[in-house]
Amino acid sequence: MDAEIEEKQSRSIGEIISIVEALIFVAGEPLTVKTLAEVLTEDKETVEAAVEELVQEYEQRESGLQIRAIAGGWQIGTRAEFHEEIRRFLKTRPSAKLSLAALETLAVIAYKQPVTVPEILEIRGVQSASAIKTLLDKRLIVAKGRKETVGRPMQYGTSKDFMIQFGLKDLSELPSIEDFEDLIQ
Amino acid sequence: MDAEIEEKQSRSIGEIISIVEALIFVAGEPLTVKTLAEVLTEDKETVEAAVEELVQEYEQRESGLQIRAIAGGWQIGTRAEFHEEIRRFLKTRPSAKLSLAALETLAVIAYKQPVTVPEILEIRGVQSASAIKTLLDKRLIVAKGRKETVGRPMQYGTSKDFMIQFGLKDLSELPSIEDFEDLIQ
Amino acid sequence: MEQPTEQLSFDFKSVQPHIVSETRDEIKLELGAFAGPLDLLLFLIKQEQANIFDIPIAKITDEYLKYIRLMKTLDISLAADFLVMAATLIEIKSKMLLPREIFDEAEEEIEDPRQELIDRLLEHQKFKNAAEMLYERSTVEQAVFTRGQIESDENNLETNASVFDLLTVFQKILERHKEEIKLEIEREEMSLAEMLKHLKAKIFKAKEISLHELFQEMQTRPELVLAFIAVLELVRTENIKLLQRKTFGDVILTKV
Repeated sequence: MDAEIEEKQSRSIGEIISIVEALIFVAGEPLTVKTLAEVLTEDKETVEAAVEELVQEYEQRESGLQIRAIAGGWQIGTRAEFHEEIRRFLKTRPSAKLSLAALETLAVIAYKQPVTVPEILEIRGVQSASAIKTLLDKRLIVAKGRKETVGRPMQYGTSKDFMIQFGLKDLSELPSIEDFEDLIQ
Repeated sequence: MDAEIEEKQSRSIGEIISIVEALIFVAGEPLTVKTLAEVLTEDKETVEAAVEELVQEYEQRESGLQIRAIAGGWQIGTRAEFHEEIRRFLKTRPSAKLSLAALETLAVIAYKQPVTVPEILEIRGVQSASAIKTLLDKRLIVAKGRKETVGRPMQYGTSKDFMIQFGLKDLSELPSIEDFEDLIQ
Repeated sequence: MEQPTEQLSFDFKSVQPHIVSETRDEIKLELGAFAGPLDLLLFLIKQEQANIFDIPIAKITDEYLKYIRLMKTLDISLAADFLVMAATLIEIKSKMLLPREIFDEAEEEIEDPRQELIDRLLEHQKFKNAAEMLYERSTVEQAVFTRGQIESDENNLETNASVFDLLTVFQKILERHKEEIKLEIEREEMSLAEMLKHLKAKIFKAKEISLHELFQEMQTRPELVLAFIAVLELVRTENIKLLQRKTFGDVILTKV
């Protein structure tokens, strides 16, 4: 405890500014001066001065980021003028995480392909129409012709994109239940 | 399209640095120079120079943050020396460490990848199934296809998460396994 | 204030089994430091201050067997690998006892019976040291934090499922399915009369039924066959007919 207080008193203003910056960065949501003061065990005035200094610093060096007062706290964010580039970047990112329903449907298709919607329904026990649409949109599965049976339903299988995304050379590289059992023992 | 090219040509180096900073911030996970160059429609050399400049800038102003090369890309993180204050704020403890068995298995996989379960057994002298399961669950290792040998066993290698969690720029940054030899008695 | 974190540090250089408390788990944890028989051997060699290139095999074998007996009395389930190593040691020990002359006649460089074991120990030691390096790296890395969640994260999570997630998910479905099959077996199957009744009620209510949808509803093969026969029966006996509005379109069951 004593050591901590000693350490605190030996902090330079530069150090306080650096820690404030790091804390605002990890918080994500707006961080109040009160919280900052508590974590640092410094008084509010010192913290306020540090934040002001930090805001100025970001402005002066024309950073791509800014420290903004928002909802009663301080938050780090990108400068508005770069919104175009940021939007372009966000669009290039891999598409959103698969829902459990989509992942389940994908698993059934991967292991049972070629497989029809009624067959997927039978295995999963729930309707998979929207999951299938999601997987088609993400190009993880493709239609593989119709099955010669009542209603001639469409059959689905995994795509080349699926192999790339899951790092598979060919379908035989999918782990089998046996591989898994070895691990569980 | 033309408007875009025009805009690109009018960017100053300072602007490029700022946008690179904003993009690395938004990405969260390590961002490659390749992606940066694509989003900015600038050549790789320009982007590389901008990143280098940015890294220097962060160091010189003794920021609470640092720009680090990790897992083949660039990422913003806090400076290690402030971990106590950050942990106090996030109210987290260092996460549970891997067991000795898991760490040893991870070392074998990191240096011998791609490597099969029997090969790991040979080096460790002990069944490693549960350690491998732990490492898969923690996403530190991934399946890397099958080995074309009797039984076509699954091969394992380290993941991107491994590089992130162990602070590696790339696998070549690991010290050579022979360097560990002279430590014996 | 932070609670002391468990297992915060490993003493890689001197792993020594000792009982910390009386609960069985604790004993396991401490002995667990010997991740395998090679670790135990390295420890014994060190304890004897022996040279790894010239292992006093008789002494080390005795010590090794003593530890195995200790573990057994502590009721710790021994991995088979420990026993395999015990057998290997005994074999090397007996080979060492054989007079050298027998081999000398072959006029070849005689390999030390211990050589293979020495190689394995050296190889293993390298990876133990590498594990220690990884441990140190991760400790340093845990002092660096990345940014908190921002708005754009929520819409842009990366696909981070691996092939093992696919397998795990698939296995869960199969297990779930197994239970359902059990239930189905117990359920009494519909008779043709019941199916006819069911269909008539349905068509009376809906006026039109898509055959495609009707067949999809059927849970089992026998039900599907029953439904098919029932449709034919209804068309034959009731004022119900089948029609197809366009080529290759859906076949519809409709009341006249």
